[in-house]
Amino acid sequence: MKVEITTEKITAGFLLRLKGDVDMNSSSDVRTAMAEIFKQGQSGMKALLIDLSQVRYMDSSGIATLVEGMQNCMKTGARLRLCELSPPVRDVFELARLASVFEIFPTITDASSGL
Amino acid sequence: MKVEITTEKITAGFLLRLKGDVDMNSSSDVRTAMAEIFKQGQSGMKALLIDLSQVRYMDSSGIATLVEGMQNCMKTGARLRLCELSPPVRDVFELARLASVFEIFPTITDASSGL
Amino acid sequence: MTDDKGQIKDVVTLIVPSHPKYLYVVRSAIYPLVIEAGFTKKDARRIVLAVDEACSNIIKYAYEGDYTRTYSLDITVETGRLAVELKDSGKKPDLSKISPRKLDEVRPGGLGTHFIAAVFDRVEYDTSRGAGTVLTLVKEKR
Amino acid sequence: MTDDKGQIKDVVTLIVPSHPKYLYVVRSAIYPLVIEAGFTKKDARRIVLAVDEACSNIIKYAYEGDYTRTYSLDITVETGRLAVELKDSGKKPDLSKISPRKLDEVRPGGLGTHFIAAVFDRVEYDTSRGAGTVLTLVKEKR
Ligand SMILES: Nc1ncnc2c1ncn2[C@@H]1O[C@H](COP(=O)(O)OP(=O)(O)O)[C@@H](O)[C@H]1O
Ligand SMILES: Nc1ncnc2c1ncn2[C@@H]1O[C@H](COP(=O)(O)OP(=O)(O)O)[C@@H](O)[C@H]1O
Repeated sequence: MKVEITTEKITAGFLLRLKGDVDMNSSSDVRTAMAEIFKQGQSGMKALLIDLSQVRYMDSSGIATLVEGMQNCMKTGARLRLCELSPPVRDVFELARLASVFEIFPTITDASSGL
Repeated sequence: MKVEITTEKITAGFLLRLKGDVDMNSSSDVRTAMAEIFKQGQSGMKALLIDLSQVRYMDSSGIATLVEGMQNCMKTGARLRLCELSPPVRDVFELARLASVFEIFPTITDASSGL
Repeated sequence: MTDDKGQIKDVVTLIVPSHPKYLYVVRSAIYPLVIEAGFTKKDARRIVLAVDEACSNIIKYAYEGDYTRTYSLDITVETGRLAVELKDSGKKPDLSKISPRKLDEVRPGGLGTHFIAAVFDRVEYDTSRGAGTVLTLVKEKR
Repeated sequence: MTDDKGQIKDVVTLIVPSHPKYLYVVRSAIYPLVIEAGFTKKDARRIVLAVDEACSNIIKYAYEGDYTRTYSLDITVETGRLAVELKDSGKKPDLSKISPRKLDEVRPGGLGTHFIAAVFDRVEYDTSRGAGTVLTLVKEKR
């Protein structure tokens, strides 16, 4: 079970869409995709949006990858915004008590505004 | 994994809806539901429609149960009509080369007409 | 693990009680392994069906409906090849009875062995190893 | 199988290679067993997560990233109770390090053991039995 990753250039920066299972086997692919974005984005990037609606499973390695992404965003002054958390993702966030740490939006449109 | 079964009285006779996996563990439940219908239906029943759209899995015990149902229908002069075969059901039918043995309809509406 | 050609060759073992409710667990575990071996979803569905039929037959015939026994599956995953070894400790089959039935006769029964034979390239019942039977099923991707 | 109270008590065993790609197979096999034990879907998702984290830790720490080993899971299903015994033959853990981290610190890492402790009622690492570790996880339905 691999995760499918698509990267899209948007006005505010980048939109990363994840589909499938983000676990120890696949989170390195997410990390690689984010590294590519930070390289392309450089200092001009206002935000990195991550669409989590199609994520069927996420474990601690997936969360670790998102935390790293947030730390990298902070360094460059960009925002990391998570959108449309699927029920399993909401579940791990709840269990990790990390919901307040991330900026979470119900839709991509919501996450794109006010940047 | 149990199969969910609902029985509905319709003008032509009965509509049986199956949901889930029809395997060695659950096909006896389908057999019981059909026996109940034959008891209620008696000689007045024109047809037994079976909605297979929500069946995620079916094995030879499921097929055997449908064949038995057809044989019971024949005895009472009723028709057995299968509707909306899900891809996995279509698959076993193909493998069993039984598609021509059953009356198969794309929709319940189609199966209800001409009785 | 890698074989001498440097390809993956991994074995997953599953030991399950002979109650039919665990057939669903077998199916759930096998499906991703078949996909991992590189088969299409449609092939995977058929392979899962055939393995399920082999397990059902162990419960029905080798264990004669005794739901308190166990049987095992060794699933070997290679690129483009899947092998399943099913081991039971029950009644050995009468091999002359296991030939798949002709499909022109419409009756319930006899379909399980037909599915197994139609799906797998190699189907081999070994009744020589002490108690029970080892059924080897092999499918190559074409 | 039934225990002395006449309730079901079935054991399913799974032996898998230590490559992370088989975590998905473990999750696929465990989920229906948790449902069979009577847990809700939400509970089942969390139990699957915690077992997955325990497997990931075996790969990362007991086997130090060696993907060519194997580990096993014995999953005992009873009505309202699930027990999982994970056995590896790798490096034994430093038990003082496995206490789950405090959650007020935002950093990647340390979450796995937190999930395991938050989900299961009993978490017990036994390093006394020869090579490797036996981790016992038990969850009762409330
Ligand atoms: N594992 C087995 N052990 C013993 N006998 C078996 C086994 N598998 C199949 N058989 C024999 O082969 C016959 C055909 O099996 P199958 O095609 O699955 O159809 P069915 O179970 O509907 O009869 C069975 O009736 C049984 O006599
Ligand atoms: N099975 C294990 N064997 C050895 N050490 C382990 C095992 N599981 C956990 N540990 C130790 O516990 C620590 C915390 O693990 P965990 O909470 O999963 O977070 P992380 O893996 O992100 O560090 C690990 O860094 C490791 O030192």
